[in-house]
Amino acid sequence: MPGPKIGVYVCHCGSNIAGKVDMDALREFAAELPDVVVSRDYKYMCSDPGQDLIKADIKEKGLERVVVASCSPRMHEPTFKRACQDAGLNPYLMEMANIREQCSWVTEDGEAATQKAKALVHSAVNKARHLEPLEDKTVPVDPKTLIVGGGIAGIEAALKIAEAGKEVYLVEREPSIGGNMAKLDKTFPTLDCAACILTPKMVSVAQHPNITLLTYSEVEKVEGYIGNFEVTIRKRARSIDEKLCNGCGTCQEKCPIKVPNEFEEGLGMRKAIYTPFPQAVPNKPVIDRENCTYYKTGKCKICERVCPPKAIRFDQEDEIITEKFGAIIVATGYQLFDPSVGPQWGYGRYDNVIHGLQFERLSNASGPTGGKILLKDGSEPEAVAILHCVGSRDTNYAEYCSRICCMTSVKFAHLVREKTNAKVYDLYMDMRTFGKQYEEFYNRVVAERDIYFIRGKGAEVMQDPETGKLLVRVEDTLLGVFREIPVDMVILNAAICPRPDAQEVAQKFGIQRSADGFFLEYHLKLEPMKTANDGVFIAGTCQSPKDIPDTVGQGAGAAAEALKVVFAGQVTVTPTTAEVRDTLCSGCRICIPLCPYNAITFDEAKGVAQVNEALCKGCGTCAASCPSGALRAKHFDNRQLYAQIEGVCAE
Amino acid sequence: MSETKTKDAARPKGAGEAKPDFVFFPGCSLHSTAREYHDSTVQSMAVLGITLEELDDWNCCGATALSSADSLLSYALPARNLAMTQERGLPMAVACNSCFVTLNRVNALMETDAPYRSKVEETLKAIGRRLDGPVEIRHTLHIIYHDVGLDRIREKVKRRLEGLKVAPYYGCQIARPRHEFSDPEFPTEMDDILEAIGAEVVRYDRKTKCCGGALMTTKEDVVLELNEQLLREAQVRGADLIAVCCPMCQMNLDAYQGKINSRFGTDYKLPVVYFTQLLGFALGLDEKAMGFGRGFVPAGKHLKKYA
Amino acid sequence: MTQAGSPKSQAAAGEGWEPKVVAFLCNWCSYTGADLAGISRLKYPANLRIIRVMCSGRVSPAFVLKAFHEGADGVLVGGCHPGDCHYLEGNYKTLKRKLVFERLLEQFGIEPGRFRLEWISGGEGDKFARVAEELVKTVRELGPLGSTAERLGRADGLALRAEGGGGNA
Amino acid sequence: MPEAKKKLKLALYWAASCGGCDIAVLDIDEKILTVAELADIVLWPVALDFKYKDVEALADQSVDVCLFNGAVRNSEQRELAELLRQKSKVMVAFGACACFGGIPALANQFDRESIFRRVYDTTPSTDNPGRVRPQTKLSVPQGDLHLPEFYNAVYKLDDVVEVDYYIPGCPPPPELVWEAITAIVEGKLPPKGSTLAGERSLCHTCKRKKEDKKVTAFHRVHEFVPDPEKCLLEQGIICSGPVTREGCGERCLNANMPCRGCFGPTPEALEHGASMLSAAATLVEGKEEAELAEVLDGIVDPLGTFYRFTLADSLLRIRNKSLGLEEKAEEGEEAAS
Amino acid sequence: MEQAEAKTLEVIRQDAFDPAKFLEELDAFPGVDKIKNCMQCGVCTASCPLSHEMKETPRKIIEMIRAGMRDEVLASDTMWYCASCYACTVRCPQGISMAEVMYALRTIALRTARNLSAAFYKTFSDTVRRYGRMHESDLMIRFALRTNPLSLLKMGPLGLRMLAKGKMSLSVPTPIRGAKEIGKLYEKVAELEGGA
Repeated sequence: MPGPKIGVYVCHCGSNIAGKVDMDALREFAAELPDVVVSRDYKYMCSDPGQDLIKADIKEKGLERVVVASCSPRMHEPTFKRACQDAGLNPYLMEMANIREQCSWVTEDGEAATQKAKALVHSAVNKARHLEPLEDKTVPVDPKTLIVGGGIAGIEAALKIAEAGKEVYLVEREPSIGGNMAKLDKTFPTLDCAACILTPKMVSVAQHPNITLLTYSEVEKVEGYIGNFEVTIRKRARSIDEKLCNGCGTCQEKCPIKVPNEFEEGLGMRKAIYTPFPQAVPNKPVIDRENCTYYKTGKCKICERVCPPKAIRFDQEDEIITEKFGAIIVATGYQLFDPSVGPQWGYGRYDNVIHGLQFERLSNASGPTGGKILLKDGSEPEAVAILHCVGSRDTNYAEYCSRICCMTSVKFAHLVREKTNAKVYDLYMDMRTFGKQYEEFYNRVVAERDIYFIRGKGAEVMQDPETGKLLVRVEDTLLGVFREIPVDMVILNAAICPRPDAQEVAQKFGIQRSADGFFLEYHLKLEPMKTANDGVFIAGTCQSPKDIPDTVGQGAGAAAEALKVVFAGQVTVTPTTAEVRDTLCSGCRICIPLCPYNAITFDEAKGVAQVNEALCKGCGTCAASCPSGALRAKHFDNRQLYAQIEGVCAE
Repeated sequence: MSETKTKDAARPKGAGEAKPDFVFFPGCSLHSTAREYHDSTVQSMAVLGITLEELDDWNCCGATALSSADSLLSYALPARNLAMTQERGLPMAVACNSCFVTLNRVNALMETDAPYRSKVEETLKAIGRRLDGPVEIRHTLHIIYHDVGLDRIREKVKRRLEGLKVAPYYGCQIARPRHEFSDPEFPTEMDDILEAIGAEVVRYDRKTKCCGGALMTTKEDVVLELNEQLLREAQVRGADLIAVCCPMCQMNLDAYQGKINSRFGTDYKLPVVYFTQLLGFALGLDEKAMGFGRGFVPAGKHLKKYA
Repeated sequence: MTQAGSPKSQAAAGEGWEPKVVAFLCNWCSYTGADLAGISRLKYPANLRIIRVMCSGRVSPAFVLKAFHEGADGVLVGGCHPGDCHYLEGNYKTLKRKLVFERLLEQFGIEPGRFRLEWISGGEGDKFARVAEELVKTVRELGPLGSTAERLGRADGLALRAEGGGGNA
Repeated sequence: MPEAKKKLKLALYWAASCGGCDIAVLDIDEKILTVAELADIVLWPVALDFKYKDVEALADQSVDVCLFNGAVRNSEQRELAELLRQKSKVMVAFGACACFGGIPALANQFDRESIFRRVYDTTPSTDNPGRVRPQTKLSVPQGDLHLPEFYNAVYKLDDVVEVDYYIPGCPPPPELVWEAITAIVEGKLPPKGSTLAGERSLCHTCKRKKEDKKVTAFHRVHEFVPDPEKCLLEQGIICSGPVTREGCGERCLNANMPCRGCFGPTPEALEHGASMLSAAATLVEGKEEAELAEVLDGIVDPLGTFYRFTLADSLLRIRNKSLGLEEKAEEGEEAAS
Repeated sequence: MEQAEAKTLEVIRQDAFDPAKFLEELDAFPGVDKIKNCMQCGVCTASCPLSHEMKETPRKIIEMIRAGMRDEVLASDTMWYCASCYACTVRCPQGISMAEVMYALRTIALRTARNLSAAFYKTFSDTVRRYGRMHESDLMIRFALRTNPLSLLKMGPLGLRMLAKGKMSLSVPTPIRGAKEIGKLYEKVAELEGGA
C-alpha cells in the first residue's frame, strides 16, 4: 500500500551542519526511504528561497508530508509550519529532524555525524508517514499583565505596558517598591544618584491609572495558561487604612519599638510601624506584627492614639485577590551572597568588614550615617580595601562572574575618596569594564589620588590582635610578591545570587532554572525574556546578574513580550491533546486521577472516559498509562512513536 | 551522625559483651612523643561511653612526608590500615591530624580517579589485602562532639574548669582540605567542647593557621616564626594555655617554646596541652594519668584550683 | 569516536560494532538540555539518538522495550527534575513506572546499565552530555544486545515468520 | 445450525500445552454431536488414532479448518504446524499457548541447558548419575533413533506459520468455541488475522464497581479476601483486566480472582505486560522515591505477573542471558547449589 | 615595597619548552588537575603561611608549569616550603589542589634532588620501611648522619629533654608483625613505579 508522498529538506545551516555532515549522502539516503518522492538540500532552508523550495514542491509535486532536517524544532518549527500552511498543507504534517544542536554541533567525527543524521532523518520520515492533520484552536486573552517584583525591572515593565494603554498589576513583597536599586547611592558610570532617577519612576507607577500596585503582597498560586492565567495574590494586612493614611509619619515617630531595618542592611534601625525609607512608594507605613508590642501583648496602641486621620486598623486581615491575566512578567531580582559563608573574609567576625550594599547605605545621604563613611566607632577610616569577586568566579561558591562588581568597586573607590581622606586599595582579579562609558569611568578613577589598584584576589582579612587593624592579605600578582595591607575598613563586593526562594518561585510560575540557579530563559541570546512556560516572561537580575542599564532594557523588553500577547487578543492553543477512542475505552478509570489538569472525566452514560481538550495540555501521560490503548496522544501517538523508534534503530 | 551511634555510645557496657565502637588508629606519635594524647583520648572517651579498639598491627600512615617522596607509596601505606579496618568491619577513629588527612586522602582516591586507584589496589593485592571503597574515618574530636554530644559531656563533668582561659588551636589538617568539621578555616567543635567543661574559650583567630608541621626539621628558622605568631596571639588574647588536637602542633609549640623565646626575645610560658587532657581532667580523671607532666611548659599551676 | 557502525558490523559484536542508544527526552527540560549541549558545542558520542516527547510521562515502558526490540543497546529517558515538570507531575509518573519496570528489565536479562532515567533540566547541557557519554560507555562495555529477531536467531537458528510480535501499534 | 452441503474436514492438534484446550472443545457438551454431524475429523491425537503419515497423505488445502492448540517448544511441533498449515485452508491458533505462548512460554526466562539441568540433574527426585540428557539422534544396533530438538525458546504459532484466526483463552470458553465453529461452518468469518473475541478490555464487561483509581499498597490474592463488588485493582490486587481482551465471560472475576490475561492484549494495547505495568505503577500516589519504591515493591515478579500468558508475544520474548549458553550454565550451577 | 634589584628582562624562547609534556607528567598524579583553569588570582600565595620565604610564589609556579619551564620549576624552592596546611587548596576559586601539586613536584624533584629536604623525606621513608612505623629518635639520628652529623650535637639538649619527658626513646625499635608486608608493599610500589 503506497504511503503519503513525503518531501525531505536538508538544511546546511551554512557550515553549521554542512561542515560536519555529508549533505549529499544525507540527501541521497533520504531519497531512498520509502514514500519519499523528493529530497533536497539547501544552504539555509529557513531563508525565503529555502522555504520557497518546500512550498513549490507541495504545490507542484502534491506533497502530503514534509520533513525538514535542520536545527532544533524549538528554533524553526513555527517557520516551517507556516511555510507548509502557506502552500496549503496542514502544518501538523511537517516533522523536523534536529541535525544541528543534536548532531553536527555535538559530534566530533564527520562520518559518525552523517550516520546519526541519517538515523534522525529516517526517524522523522517514519513519523511523518503517520502524521495526521490537526487544527489549531484559539482562545481569547485576558488583557491584563501581572508583574511580580517591584524593582527597577518590574517598574520599567509596568510603566511601559501602562503607557501602551494596557492594564498592569504590580505585586511587590516589601512594603515599598524600589527593590535593590532604591538602596544604592550613586550609580556608575555617570554618578547620578539612584534615588534621583528612580523616585520619579516609582511615583509614576503609583499614579498611573493603568497600574494596580499591590505592595506587601505575594503571589500564592498560578493556574491556567498563556492568555488565561488565574492568579491568587495574598495582600498582607498593613494594619492601616491606606485610604485614610496621609503618610504624615507621626506614628513612626512615636512608636517605641526599634528593630534593625532590613532596608539599611542591618546598619540602621526602624520602628515596628514603618516605611522602609523616606521615598517609599506607597508612602504609607505597615505594622510589622512580629515586633509590634500590641500584637505581642495586646497593649500599647500608641500609634492609634497619635494618628491624626485615625487610619490604624489592628484588626485588618490579609486580603486574597484572584485575578485573570493574559501574561506574567517575573522580575524578582537577586540576593547578595552572604560573605560570612567564607569566614576568611572576616565578614561577621570583624565590625568594619562590610558588603557592597552596606557601603551603599553608608554612602547614601538618606542612610544611617547621613552619607558619611564611618567606621563602627564613628571615626573616619584612614585606609579602605575593596575586594572584588567575593563569592563570584569561585567554584567554592558561585562559579559565574557577577558582572557589576568591577564597576561597583571603581565607584566605591571614587566615593571613598570623595567623602574621606582614606587611602583606597582595590584588589581585583581582572578588571571587567564592559559597558558603555565604563572603561572611561575606570580610567578617570584610576588616576585619582591615593587609589591603588592591585591585581590579586583578596585571600583573607585578619585582625592584628594588638593594634586592632584589619590586615588584608593578597598576592600582588604582577609583582609576584605577597602583600599584607593594614586597613580600617574592608568592602566586600559580594556575588549577585539567585534569591533563596528562587526554586519555589520557579515552580509556582512553571519556569526553570539554569545550573547557576537563576531563572532560565528560552534562548540565551535570542529569547532572553521568554521562558519555557508560554506567556511567562522574566526580566532583570532574576535571570542573571545585571547592571541597571541591562535590567532596564530587559524590563522594557519583557513589557514588549507581554504586550505582544495582550494586544493579539487571542492565543493559539495546541491541538496536540489527548483523545479517547470511545469504541476502545472500557471505562476502567485508570486515567482519570492521572491528569494534573483534571481534563479527563468519566462519561457515565457512555461508560467511557472523555478528554476536555481545552484543559488538556498534551503531556501524554494518560496515553502512556492507558492499558488498552484507547487514549491517544495526538501528534505523539503510539504508531508515530513506534515508527520513530524503528527509524532511529534502523541501520 | 546517626542516632544509633549516639544510643550505642550511651549504652552501658557490661564486661566483654559489647563490640567496640571504633577501630582506633593511634599513629606513630601517639605511641611515642604524644603518649599523653593517646592515654587521655582513650580514657576520656571510655568515660563518655565510647570504646576504642586499637587497630592490630597498624603501620605508619606515611604522613605528608611520604606524599612528598613517593606518590604511590603515600597511598599504599595508609591503604593497608584502611584495608585492615575494613576487615574488622568497624569505622575508624583517628586522633592525629596528620594521620587523619593522610588516611582521608586514600578515601578520596577510592571515590575518584579510577586508573590510579587500581594501581593502589594492585599494591594491596601484592600483600594479600583489598580495599572495597572508602572506609568511614572519624576524628576523635568529631566523635566526641557529635556522637557523645555536648549535653552528655556537661552531664559527666566532675570538675568544671571555671575561669580557665584556653586558646583552642586546631592546626590545619583537621578541617582541611575539607572534612567533616563545621568550617575548614574556623571550626568551632573544640571551642564548644571546652566550653562544655566550663573553660573560658578565648577568641583565637589563628586557630587553624599552620605551625609548620614537619618543616621544623628542614626549615627551622621560618617555622619558629610561625609558632611565635601563634603564641603571640594566644598571649595577647589572655589565654592561660593552648589546647591542641595534633601531636605535631603540640611538639612545635611546646618543645620549641624555649627556642622561640631565645630567638625572639620573648617570654612565653604557655602550656600546650591536648584538649583531651583537659576533658579527661574535667571528667574527673587523675591529673597524672592525663599526662600533664609530660609537657615542657608545665600546666600544673593552672589546674591546681580545680583538683 | 569511530564511525557509528556500518550496517553489517552491528549484527555481531565484531570490531566495528557501535552501540545504539535511544533517548526519549521531554520537550521542556531534557530536550532543551540536549539543545543546550549543542549550543555549547559539547561533544558526546554520536551513538545516542533522540526522540522528542512532550513529557517523560508520555514514555510508555513499551517504548523502551520497543527500542530494545529494534536493536537498541541502551535507552535513556530524560525528564524534568522532580518538582520542575512542565506538566506539574508527569515525571513522577515516569519515576513510578521506572521503579517496577527496572525489575521487569532485569527479569528480561537486560543489564541495569542499559536503561537509565535521568532528570536533566534545560540548563544542564553539561549533564546531558555527561549522561550520554556515560551511558554509551556503559553499553559499550556491556556489549551488543541485538534485536529480538537476532537474539531468537541466535537462540534456535529460527527465522521467525512474522518478526515483530507484541507490538500492536 | 444450517445443513451443510458437504461435511467439513476438521483437524485438531495439541502442541506445547496442558491439554486443556482439547478438553475445552469437549466442553461445548452435547453440541459436540452437532460438530460430529457437520465435520469429519481427520486428526485429533487426544481422541482418535491417526498417524503422521495419514496427515501427510492428505491433499494440500484439503482440511477446511485446523484448530491448533499449544505453543511450539520443539522441532516436532514446528514440523506439524508447517504440515498442517500446508494441508489446511484455515489455520486457527486455538488457546492462549498457540496465540501468545501461554504459560509454557514463561520458560523463556531460561534456556534449554538450564531447563535440562533442572529436569535431568537437580530436581530432588532425579536419579541420573550418568547425567543422561535427551539426544536428537542416537545410534543403536537397530539403526538411528531420532528425537525432536528441544528449542531454547517457546514460540507462538504465528512465529512459525501463517495463522488465519486467533481464539484466545486458557482455555477458550465453550461459548467462544461454539461461536467460532458456527462462524466457520456458516462461512461468516471476519477478515483474516482477526481474533475471535471482543475489541475492548475486560473492564468493559466486568460488573464490579469502579471508581477513580488510587492504590496505597499492593496485595497478593492469598493475603485477604477481596470485596467481590469492588474493582480488584482498587483493592491493590493486580488484575490484568484493563489491558486484556474481553470475551472470556469473566470466569476468574466471578470467582473473586483477578484477571491474569489469558485473552491477551486488546488490539490497540502496545504490549500486554508493559502496558499493564505502566498503568498499575501510576496508580500509586506519592512523590517520595523511597516511599514509592516500598509500595511498588509490593508488585512481586513483574514478568510473571504481567506476562503470565504472553511472554512469547512480547517485544523481548526471552531472557537475554538465555542466549549465552555457557554463561547460563554457570548461573544454573549456582542456583542449583 | 622593597626596591627591586635592577635586572635585565628574561627572554623565554617558547620553543625550548614543552608545556603539554610537563602538564601530562603532572597529570599522572591523582588530585593534580585543573592547572589550566588557574586564573592567576594569587589566593594561594596570599593564603600560604610561608610564601614570603619562597623565591617563586605558588601562583607563579603554576604559570611556570603552564609555560613548560620544567627545570626551573623543579629547581625552585617553592614546594619545599609547603607545610601541607591546605589553606591554598580550600580557597582556590578554581578548585586546584595546590598541596597535591606541591607533593607531585617534590616527588618528581626527589628523583634527582639532593637537598636537605630530600634527605629528610628519604630517611623518613627508610625508617617506615624498616619498622613499619616511625620512630623519631631513629629518624632524627639517621637524618643527621645522612646530612650533618654535627647537628646531632645541636639537637642534643632538646633530645635530652625529650628523653627526660619520655617523649623519645633510645631503645632499638621493634618492627611491627607485618613488617614483611610493608617490605613487599615497598617492592610492589617500586615495581609499579619503575614501569612508570
